Amino acid sequence: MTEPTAKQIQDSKLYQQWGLSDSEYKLICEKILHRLPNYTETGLYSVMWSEHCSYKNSKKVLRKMPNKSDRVLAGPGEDAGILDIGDGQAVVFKAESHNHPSAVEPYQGAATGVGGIIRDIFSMGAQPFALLNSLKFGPLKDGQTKHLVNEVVAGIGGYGNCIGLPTVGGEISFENCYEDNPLVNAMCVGLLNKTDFKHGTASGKGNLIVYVGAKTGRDGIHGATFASDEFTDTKNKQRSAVQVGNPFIEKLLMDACVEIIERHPNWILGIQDMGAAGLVSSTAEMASKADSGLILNLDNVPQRETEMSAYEMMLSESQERMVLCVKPQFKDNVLEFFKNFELDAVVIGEVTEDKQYKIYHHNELVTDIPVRSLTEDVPEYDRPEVEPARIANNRDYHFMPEIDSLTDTWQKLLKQPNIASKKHFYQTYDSQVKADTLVQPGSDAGVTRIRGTKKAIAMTNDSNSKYVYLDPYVGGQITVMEAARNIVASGGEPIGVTDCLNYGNPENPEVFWELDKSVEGIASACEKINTPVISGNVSLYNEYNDEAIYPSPMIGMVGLIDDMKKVTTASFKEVGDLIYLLGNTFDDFNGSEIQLQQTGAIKGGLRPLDLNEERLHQDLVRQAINQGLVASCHDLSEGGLAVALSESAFDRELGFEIETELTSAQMFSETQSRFLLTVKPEDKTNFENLVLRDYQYLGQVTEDSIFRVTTKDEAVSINGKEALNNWKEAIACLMK
Amino acid sequence: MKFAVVNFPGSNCDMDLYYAIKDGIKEEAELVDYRQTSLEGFDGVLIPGGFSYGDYLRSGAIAVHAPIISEIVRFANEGRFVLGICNGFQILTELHLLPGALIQNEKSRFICETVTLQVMNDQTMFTNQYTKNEKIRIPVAHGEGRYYCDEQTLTELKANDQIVFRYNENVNGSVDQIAGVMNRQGNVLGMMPHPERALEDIVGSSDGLKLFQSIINQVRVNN
Amino acid sequence: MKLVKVYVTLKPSVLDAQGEAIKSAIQTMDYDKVSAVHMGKYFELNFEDYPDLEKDIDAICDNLLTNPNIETYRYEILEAE
Amino acid sequence: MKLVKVYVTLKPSVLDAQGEAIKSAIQTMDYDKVSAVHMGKYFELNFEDYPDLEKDIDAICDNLLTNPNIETYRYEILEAE
Ligand SMILES: Nc1ncnc2c1ncn2[C@@H]1O[C@H](COP(=O)(O)OP(=O)(O)O)[C@@H](O)[C@H]1O
Ligand SMILES: [Mg+2]
Repeated sequence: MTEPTAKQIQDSKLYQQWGLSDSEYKLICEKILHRLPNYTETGLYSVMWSEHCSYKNSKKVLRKMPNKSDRVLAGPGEDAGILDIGDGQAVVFKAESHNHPSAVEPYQGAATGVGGIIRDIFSMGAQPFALLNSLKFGPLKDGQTKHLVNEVVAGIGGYGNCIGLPTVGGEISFENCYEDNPLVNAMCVGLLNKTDFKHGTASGKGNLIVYVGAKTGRDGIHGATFASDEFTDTKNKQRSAVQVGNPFIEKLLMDACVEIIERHPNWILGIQDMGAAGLVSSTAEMASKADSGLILNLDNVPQRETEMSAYEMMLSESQERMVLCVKPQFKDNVLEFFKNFELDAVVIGEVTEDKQYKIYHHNELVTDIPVRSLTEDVPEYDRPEVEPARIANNRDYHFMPEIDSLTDTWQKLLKQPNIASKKHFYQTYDSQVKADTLVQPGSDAGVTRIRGTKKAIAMTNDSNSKYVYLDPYVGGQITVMEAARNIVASGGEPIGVTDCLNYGNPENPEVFWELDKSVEGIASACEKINTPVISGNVSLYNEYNDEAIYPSPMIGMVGLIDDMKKVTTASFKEVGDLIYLLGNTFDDFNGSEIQLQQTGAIKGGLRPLDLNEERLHQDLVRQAINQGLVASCHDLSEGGLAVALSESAFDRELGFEIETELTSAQMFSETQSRFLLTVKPEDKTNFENLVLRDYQYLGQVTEDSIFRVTTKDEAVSINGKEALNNWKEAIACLMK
Repeated sequence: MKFAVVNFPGSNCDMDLYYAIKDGIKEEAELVDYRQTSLEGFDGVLIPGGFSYGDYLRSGAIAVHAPIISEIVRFANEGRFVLGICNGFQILTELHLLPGALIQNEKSRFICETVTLQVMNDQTMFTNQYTKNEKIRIPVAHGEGRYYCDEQTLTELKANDQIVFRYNENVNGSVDQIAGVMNRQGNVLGMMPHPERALEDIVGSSDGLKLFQSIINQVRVNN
Repeated sequence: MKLVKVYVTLKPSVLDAQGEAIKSAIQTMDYDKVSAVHMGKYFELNFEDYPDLEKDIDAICDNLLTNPNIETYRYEILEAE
Repeated sequence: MKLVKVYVTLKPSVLDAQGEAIKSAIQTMDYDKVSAVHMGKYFELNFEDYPDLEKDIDAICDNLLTNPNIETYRYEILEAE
């Protein structure tokens, strides 16, 4: 194929197909280059200026989020954020979305999502130690969705299991809006000895650019612009964008990178993974951060396929590749080091002073553009926003469920896919490899110990897009607080946040309003509990034939447990333990699972979230756990008190006997800021003195698995075995 | 005592086993690279779990061509002890140091769960600290862990008391619920469950500890 | 009765991680005359014979036996013994 | 240059879990004329031609590509294009 000339690109407006607008193209020609960009150069701008790489639509909004605290060692801008956890150690974490690749090719899309986020962590010099994921699909009705779910779950497990990192938590939910645009978000957490921290920079004239890892093929070319493009029925055309992962190579690459940074920090000046927009994005960002120039010689790039053009090599998203900036005197050491891991490592270029990005291919200079024009000159957009009519119109609507039979409603709710146990899926993930997992999936947060210390790390992924859809601001706050409650209930102190912001087309003013308002909500909640947002990812254009998904921010939160003894789980421990509900319950049914169950849809506004009360309750739970007064703790979320009680009883097949002033309907209310706790009888006085207000004593844990419940309206005995069965088997049944 | 933990490309439970020896039973352990050709100076060999060579082709199939393998075979044939866990078990069957094969789980899915095992033989160098028929809780994590052997082999396994562990509930569809078998001489054991992940109550179970203590006990008796 | 043999291979541009791993294993076994290895899947299906058989086989291959994003297939229809 | 095609199948005595799973998936797709499904592996190897080729292929199949406890194989040798 002969490439079109610069003139032909201009005349045919080929750049538009690649995602550059007329005004952007004009900016490049007239203000930046003062000439027409050639084929390769146009390709570079089109990926680097895509939303996925440049955040041109979302930057303004993202700045609203707090990113500072005493613990922050690195925030947004690096491959991942870093938080100090004392003793010279730090945690490094980030989440990333792989929604579009997973829609096209579910197994590989999900697998390479996991692979990509792991590289973001070890490229900081950290040893990855845990994985999480957040998945959203359409309802489990038709074979196609089930296939999609199976393949995505298999891809997540296939990669994580093979590389040997435990998947310690996550979530899966089902709503109509994700039927054709599933969300696949993955998070990785790593541990860093602070001295090992490596920036992704390429500085110092004459220093070498070294390519390490898998060979380059034509995988995922234009994956980055593709991720920023709305989805249409023409999926088939985009099939060349499929990337295939090789977790075996990634394992070697991970071990090699962690070891070289730990043992030979002086050999390496900078390191970065090749993620979206592969070679161009990694090298341009490294050079741009150091305000250097760069020369690359593509003939040296290890290639899996023949006759690849410069454009293809620069944009390829072949997996399991890293870029290093290496001091010339250590070149041989570095190459030898990687060879010992049976990895390809070659010098592909060097750092220059002229701040130009120059690429040679077959001895021809195919690109010569200012480095910073790729990363810094991207126009930022201030998109118009309007509040969607559905929100204004429904603000005053209040749903009240009708409970004919508390028992039936209770049993039926446990079967609802969003509430039923997800074990059918997460048991295909190795959650224990490394033998450090203290709390596996199935409680609130996942917890991993840090070997050699008393410390442990609690981690969770949370989102509730139903609430964000009804009220983005309050929904954003709720998402953060739900995550925080999971951390707190597990015995941790929330210390930081990463996010995946999954939304529709930002050029739609309603979508942009949702993005903006929910980020404001997230920001206010994070400030309240001092959890800076230290990394994250934006995935826009999640639409299918012009229907946007629910605004779906996913919060990945990390908590510190200073002493493993404080690790707490949701399950009731002993017969006779006292059951308490912390927090008041109101008629909060809009957006709830009971509303969905009874009406098949969600509707209405949300009550503002009292951040002070939320914070107070979290603090009280932490104090109670710190003082050793808590036997079990579970946060209340979907399905309210009824579901929290059931889940806590299931693990050890216990029962409970409770009496409450709440109505039967309120057993399913989803009022925020609540926790379910059990306390040993001997700790009763101390516990009650500590929590003082806002608590209700409910009753006791019992031996037989019967749920005896007396509400304001009625007294019932619910068969706990049947409840367990409903909850445990529902998903497997649906997946048949 | 000094244990070799043999590390293949893609092994990922190597450190877990290393810590099991170092911290669990406070003995010496050393990682041995698959390119090494000598196991001189070691008292026993541990082959860890993971995905050697990505588990491509068949799990364990490519690892048996690594340089260290002939030394492992020599070790086994000399009657010294060899323990393969999960991928290590798969490697030992591919090597024919143990009978049978490990194939895809009956439900064709990976499964990670803490399961109940029954100790079928407490007279081995790997189980002398357990009692016969003792029920222990040990995690499994595998996609290709269904033990298969033909009927004649099964008859022999039973006759020689080579079945060391059985699953209480057949999680993967194994022949005769077999979770772990040893060779005729009793010095090579392979098992799919991970005792090295069950050494402390804080991670969910400490029932794996006795397996490592059994080895120590036996070697002390021998010396 | 028909015996249908289906051969599934990765598209040429797709990374064949297994094939690569097997190739280097063969080379460490000292067979140095191997220049390429590709791994695919092989299926044998028994069918009652009926007029639309080929159409159905195509559908089964497209929707179940292969992943059209990364694989291609071919098949042959034989008399089953 | 030779192209060697190797077909590996499970021995009949070994339960083919994947084949069974595929069979029931095909049946839920309403193709009811399928009576059996078996899944195996398929390899394509490129070799330089040399006299002992067959001996080496046998060895590679026996020692690497198959596990004789559970699998059998057959192969054909073609001219590579
Ligand atoms: N996809 C998944 N991967 C791993 N763990 C999961 C997944 N989905 C759910 N879980 C686990 O199941 C438990 C309950 O999940 P969920 O109902 O979402 O909790 P919550 O509502 O408290 O956030 C948690 O421990 C969670 O980590
Ligand atoms: Mg929770």
